[in-house]
Amino acid sequence: MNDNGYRDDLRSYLTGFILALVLTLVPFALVVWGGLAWGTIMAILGGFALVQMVVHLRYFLHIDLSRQKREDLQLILFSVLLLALMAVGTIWIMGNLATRM
Amino acid sequence: MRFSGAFRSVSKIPFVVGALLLAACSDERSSFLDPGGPIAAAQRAHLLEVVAWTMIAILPVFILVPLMLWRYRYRNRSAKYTPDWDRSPLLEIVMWGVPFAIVAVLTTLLWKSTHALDPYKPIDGSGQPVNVQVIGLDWKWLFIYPDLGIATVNQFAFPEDSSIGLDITTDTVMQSFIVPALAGQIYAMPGMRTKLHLLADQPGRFLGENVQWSGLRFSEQKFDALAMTRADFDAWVAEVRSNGVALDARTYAELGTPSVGAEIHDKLGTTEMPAGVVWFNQVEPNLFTKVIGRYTDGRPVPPQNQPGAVGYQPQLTEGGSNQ
Amino acid sequence: MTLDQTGTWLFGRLGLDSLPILPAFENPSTSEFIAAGAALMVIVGAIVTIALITWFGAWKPLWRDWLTSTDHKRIGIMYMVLAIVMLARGVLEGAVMRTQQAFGLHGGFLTPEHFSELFTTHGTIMIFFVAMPLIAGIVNYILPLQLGARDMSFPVMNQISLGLTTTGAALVMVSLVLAQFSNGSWAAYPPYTGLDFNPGPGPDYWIWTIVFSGIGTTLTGINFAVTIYKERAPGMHLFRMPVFCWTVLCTAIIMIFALPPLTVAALMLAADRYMDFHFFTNDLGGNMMNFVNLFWLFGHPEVYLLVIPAYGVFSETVATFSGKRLYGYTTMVYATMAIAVLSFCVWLHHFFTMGQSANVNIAFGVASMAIAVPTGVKVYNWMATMFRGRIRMTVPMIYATGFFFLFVIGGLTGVMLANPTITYQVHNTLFLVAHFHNVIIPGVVFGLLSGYHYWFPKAFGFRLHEGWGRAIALFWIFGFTFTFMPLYVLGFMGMPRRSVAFTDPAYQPMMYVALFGAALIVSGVGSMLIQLWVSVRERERLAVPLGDPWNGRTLEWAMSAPPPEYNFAVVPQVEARDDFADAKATGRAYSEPEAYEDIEMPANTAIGLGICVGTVVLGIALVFYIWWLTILSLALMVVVFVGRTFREPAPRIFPAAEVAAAHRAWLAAVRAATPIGRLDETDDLNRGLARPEHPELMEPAQ
Amino acid sequence: MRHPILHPGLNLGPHHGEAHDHAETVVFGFWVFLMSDLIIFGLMFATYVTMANPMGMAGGPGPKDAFDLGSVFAQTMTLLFSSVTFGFATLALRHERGPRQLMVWLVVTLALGLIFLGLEFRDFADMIAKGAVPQRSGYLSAFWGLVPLHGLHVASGCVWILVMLAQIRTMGLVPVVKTRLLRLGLFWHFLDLVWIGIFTIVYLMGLSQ
Ligand code: HEA
Ligand code: HEA
Ligand code: CUA
Ligand SMILES: [Cu+2]
Repeated sequence: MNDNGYRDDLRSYLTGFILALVLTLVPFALVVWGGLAWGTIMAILGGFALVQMVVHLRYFLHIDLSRQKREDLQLILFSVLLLALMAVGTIWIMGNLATRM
Repeated sequence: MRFSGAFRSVSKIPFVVGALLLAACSDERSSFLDPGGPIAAAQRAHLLEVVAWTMIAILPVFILVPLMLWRYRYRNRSAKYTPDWDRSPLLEIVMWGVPFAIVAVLTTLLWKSTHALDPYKPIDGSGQPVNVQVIGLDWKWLFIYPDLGIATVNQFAFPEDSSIGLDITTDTVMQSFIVPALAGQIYAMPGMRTKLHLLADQPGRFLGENVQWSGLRFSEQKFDALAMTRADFDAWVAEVRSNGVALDARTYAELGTPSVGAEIHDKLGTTEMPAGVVWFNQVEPNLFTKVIGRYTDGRPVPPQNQPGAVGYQPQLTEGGSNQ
Repeated sequence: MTLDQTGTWLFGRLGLDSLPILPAFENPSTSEFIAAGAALMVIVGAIVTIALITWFGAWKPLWRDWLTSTDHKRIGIMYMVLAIVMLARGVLEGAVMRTQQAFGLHGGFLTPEHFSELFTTHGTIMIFFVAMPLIAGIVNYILPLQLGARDMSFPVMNQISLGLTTTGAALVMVSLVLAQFSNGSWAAYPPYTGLDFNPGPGPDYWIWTIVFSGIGTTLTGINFAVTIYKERAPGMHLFRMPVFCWTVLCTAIIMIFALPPLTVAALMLAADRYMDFHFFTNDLGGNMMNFVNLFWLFGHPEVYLLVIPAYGVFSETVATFSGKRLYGYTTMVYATMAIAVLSFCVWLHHFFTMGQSANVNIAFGVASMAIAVPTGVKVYNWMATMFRGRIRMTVPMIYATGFFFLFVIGGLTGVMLANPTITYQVHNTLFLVAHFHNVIIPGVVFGLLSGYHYWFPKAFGFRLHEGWGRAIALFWIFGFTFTFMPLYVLGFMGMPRRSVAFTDPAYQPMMYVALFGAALIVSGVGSMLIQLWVSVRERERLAVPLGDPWNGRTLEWAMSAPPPEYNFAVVPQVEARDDFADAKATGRAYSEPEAYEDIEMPANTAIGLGICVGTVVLGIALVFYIWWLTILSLALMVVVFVGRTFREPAPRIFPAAEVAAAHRAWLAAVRAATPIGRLDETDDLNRGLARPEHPELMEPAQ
Repeated sequence: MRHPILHPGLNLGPHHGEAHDHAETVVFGFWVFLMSDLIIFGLMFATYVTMANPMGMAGGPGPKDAFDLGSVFAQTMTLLFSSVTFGFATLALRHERGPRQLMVWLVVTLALGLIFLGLEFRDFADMIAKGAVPQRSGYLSAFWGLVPLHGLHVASGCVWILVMLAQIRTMGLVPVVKTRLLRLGLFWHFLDLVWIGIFTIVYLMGLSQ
């Protein structure tokens, strides 16, 4: 057995879990009991999803900003950059085409 | 719209290759290097400008590469040899700076011309604009003149110096519509409407075609674009009216069956119509919107009702398109 | 079940009428005979190959040394062999198309059906099964050597990638014998390739060819990237890697991120065709523009995937044959990176004419032109590398010269195409065909050929015949010029691409010029075979066993030719950029290490071959709707794959003594040899040991 | 040790010796693979978004007609729990708390994964009953391309857990098994990440129109 840091690790998972739980419950509640303007709801949903993704990355996948772990952070950021180019570009192009045909 | 003096004067530069080759052609003009209207002329001007500007970056390559190969050839012991030299800040600035500056210039040209030549934008002309609806079929083009109540296959006539607004779609696979000497191409897509504007300065005969691979005989999908004086155009319309046949569900279904102009002329045309062309003097109203609507009304279009599809059965569509 | 039903159950829609030999009997015409001949060639070729292997009793070595090998060098060579087999077909198709069009005034000898299949298979083969495997092959061979590594990070996955690429190629070949390949062009736009318009097996062949080889390519990319990140020799930081390795990293990025859009697009098309989905159909909300968008999301980065390693090759050869360091290393790295990232920002320039607004076109047009800046910087850097060098006009340098002149023209026409207003006119015409052959042949092909000449001695231990090499290079340069320059003019004259025939007699003269050019190119390809033959015959005379025939600068030259299986007797300690050049200058080179250690290499495995066979069967089953076989082959592959993970493969061990003996023998040979100067480089004297070329050591002018 | 640095992200820790070393390469490789997969999902999302309009729905059922928010909530919770239980499995592995504890958490995760699949399957059956089949419209094609693709990933994750359970028993916690478990963990958490996108974009945004 190796107890070295076990509790810290456990705490980290549980923190992540609680944060993720909150970040899930709020959007669902919003959609069920909403009452906000459509645009606001969309913005909140998008924002919460992004934050929750960061939470998962940080607490479950252990990606953080410490010096040693840059390599995969860079990989993820680069992938997200390319994905953003592709996805945003696609939506922009197809949206623009849809208005013109 | 009229193009600025700069565009005009550049476009007067003789384009040697183009002129030489085009001289060989018949009276049908098929290239934007021999433009018949302001759009194609501006496109040619833009092409020449781009070539001119890029030469600043390209000519040094052409000149310096042979020079270096000669001067620094292995046997030339008198040339300097610096095997470990691998950087020079000044050179670096030039190497990045010059192409960057050229691209910056080209960007402004691109910006202006793309806005100016937007195919969706009407063109200034002295004549009355004409609207034409174009439907791509396997392997022919149907031109509907909604305001005149006539239609043609593979003959696209219009008055000179008027902005011709085209609404384009297809009732089969994707195609691409172009009259090179007048304006650029735009895709024709099922269930969708794209737009193109063109204008001819003077009367003339121009090649029009589909340049998108759309099946075995797509390379035969060509038509005549005829720019006429207003009077000639009116006479042409009258001729189509008196000599045309009706474009109804039956004839349209026939058009949807794969064939080229000459074949459809044999099927539907009369001797009064030019070779490879069919004239219609009665057009089912809203045919164009109907064709588009068939794909967007939320009902399936099975192959037997789908022009161009394998298993297309015109008889069925006859009933179908009338509902 | 009736007999008929049983037949359908067993064979799906595969029937006797799928064989192309039959139509040739029913309807004897040139076109049908060409198709039947091609089918026969595939069958006869396969039989002859099998017979020859049996005759020479080569099955066992073939199995042991090649098919089950996980050695990156052997995998690299197998990629090249695959590419060259496919190349034969691709070149013939190109030549047949040029001949057809030369006689295409009102007709020609081919039917439109056959012509349409020709350009489809030619495009698909050339991109996916010639250019990409050649690149994968060269990179596989060279990358670990340049990094100072023993192998790729994932040798078994490497084998699987090769297997999947081979599957794609095999399906294209099978389509000659069973039914036909797609005729919807290499871009396969629906709705034309949809079920309504194209119910036959053709587009299905395209789909599975693309999907399998696409997955293989993605895995290759992962392997390259991880190898670069994790397997570099100690001391080789990223900014000490040879520029070629940087270009491989960029290419790997494109393989990893640009192949998924293609896979997605192809699978969506499959869903439409097999399960009546409506991604791209005309009706029920399908939208073919999505396919166009996804395809080019892949298609544009793809062409840079091809050219970036070629840039890398030129970076190596120009520096080596100018006897100089590469000018502007860091600039080169950033320029390459810029090209790779920008390549993901420009895809819309392939459909400027789809109807989107001016602003969208402008954004993508400007991004496309922006690529000219880093590309220009690279060209200027190579020129600066030649500046004050000592240039030897060997074969790779002749290709580089051809590249400088011709590629720049292709780039210029690319910049023209980046302007939407101009593209409105020349899109879909032969101008575009001229543009992309103009960048692919002088760029990619010349780059690969130059790399072929440069690295061949490393891989096989003898040089290629220099005289033939020069003749071939000239054939290519002039052949290219005559074939494709006329197409620019034809494009300006309004001739659409993919036209089987034309009616304007004014096209005729240009067509003849192009045919003449194609004849030169074919002569070039023929001469390549002769050169190979001559070189093999004279391999004793051309041998360079000591391993450094060109006075090379990077680590791959620091070992015997061909290299031992484990590459490096001891993993090198890297101290500089261009480490081997530095080692030769400082006297570090050719020194004996203090100690040798046992070397562990991965054992042979047949998994790659198994996956290849399995996916070929799966592909055929899918194309012909043979569902039981689909399920069976899939299930088998999963079971074998999972089963394999239950035992740990034992590595193969090379004992230290054996390694030491081989290394010492080579070192002794090096000490015994006389180093040669660069003037004798293409001579018999060249045994692969180079004399240093420092200015002060240079012999006086003659 | 050849690589003194910790390899990135989820890891075993230096006291695992050879396995830790080996993980350096294979886990990084797996990350790269996941990023490639991410692009696939991203493009499916983009396609879905471009088709989520009246044109793409072609008069067929839209989100309001087809989805069941309650079930989606249950699925979301199951997946979230399974992420944490997998986390516990990882802790058991990393801190060497013995194969038993590891296997228990893996089994719990597997059970949650199966529950998720069951719920999802029930939703799909409902949709089919309502006529919201992929053959109905481009929009539904995009839905059926995206969400079941995630489901398929979860299903293969479940098979993978089974295989790992078998390997822990037959091979023991040898280095390859450890690094495979690490990669399985990445895979599992990655799928939860994709699910965040699905429940937000497909379900929540769809239902709040
Ligand atoms: C290896 C392959 C390769 C390469 C390297 C390129 C390079 C480029 N390509 Fe090309 N392209 C293709 C392969 C390639 N292309 C293919 C296969 C197609 C068609 C596919 C199909 O439809 O089937 C195509 C189509 C294509 C189109 C679409 C045309 C259409 O369909 O209508 C466009 C439009 O922008 C384009 C642009 C460019 C540009 C701007 C570059 C640039 O990268 C070029 C950069 C290079 C230079 C500019 C020369 C060197 C620079 C200098 C010496 C100095 C600086 C210069 C300036 C400042 C101008 N290409
Ligand atoms: C890598 C890509 C590649 C290459 C090399 C070529 C090479 C050639 N191609 Fe190309 N071609 C395409 C990609 C390529 N093509 C594509 C994508 C299309 C579009 C398809 C479509 O429309 O859908 C096309 C279309 C196309 C057409 C159709 C034009 C039309 O639409 O009307 C024609 C017609 O003549 C043609 C001719 C040729 C000829 C004569 C050659 C030959 O000149 C050249 C022969 C080439 C070689 C012999 C190169 C081989 C050598 C190497 C690669 C290096 C070897 C290295 C080692 C051994 C180490 N091609
Ligand atoms: Cu195609 Cu709109
Ligand atoms: Cu491109």
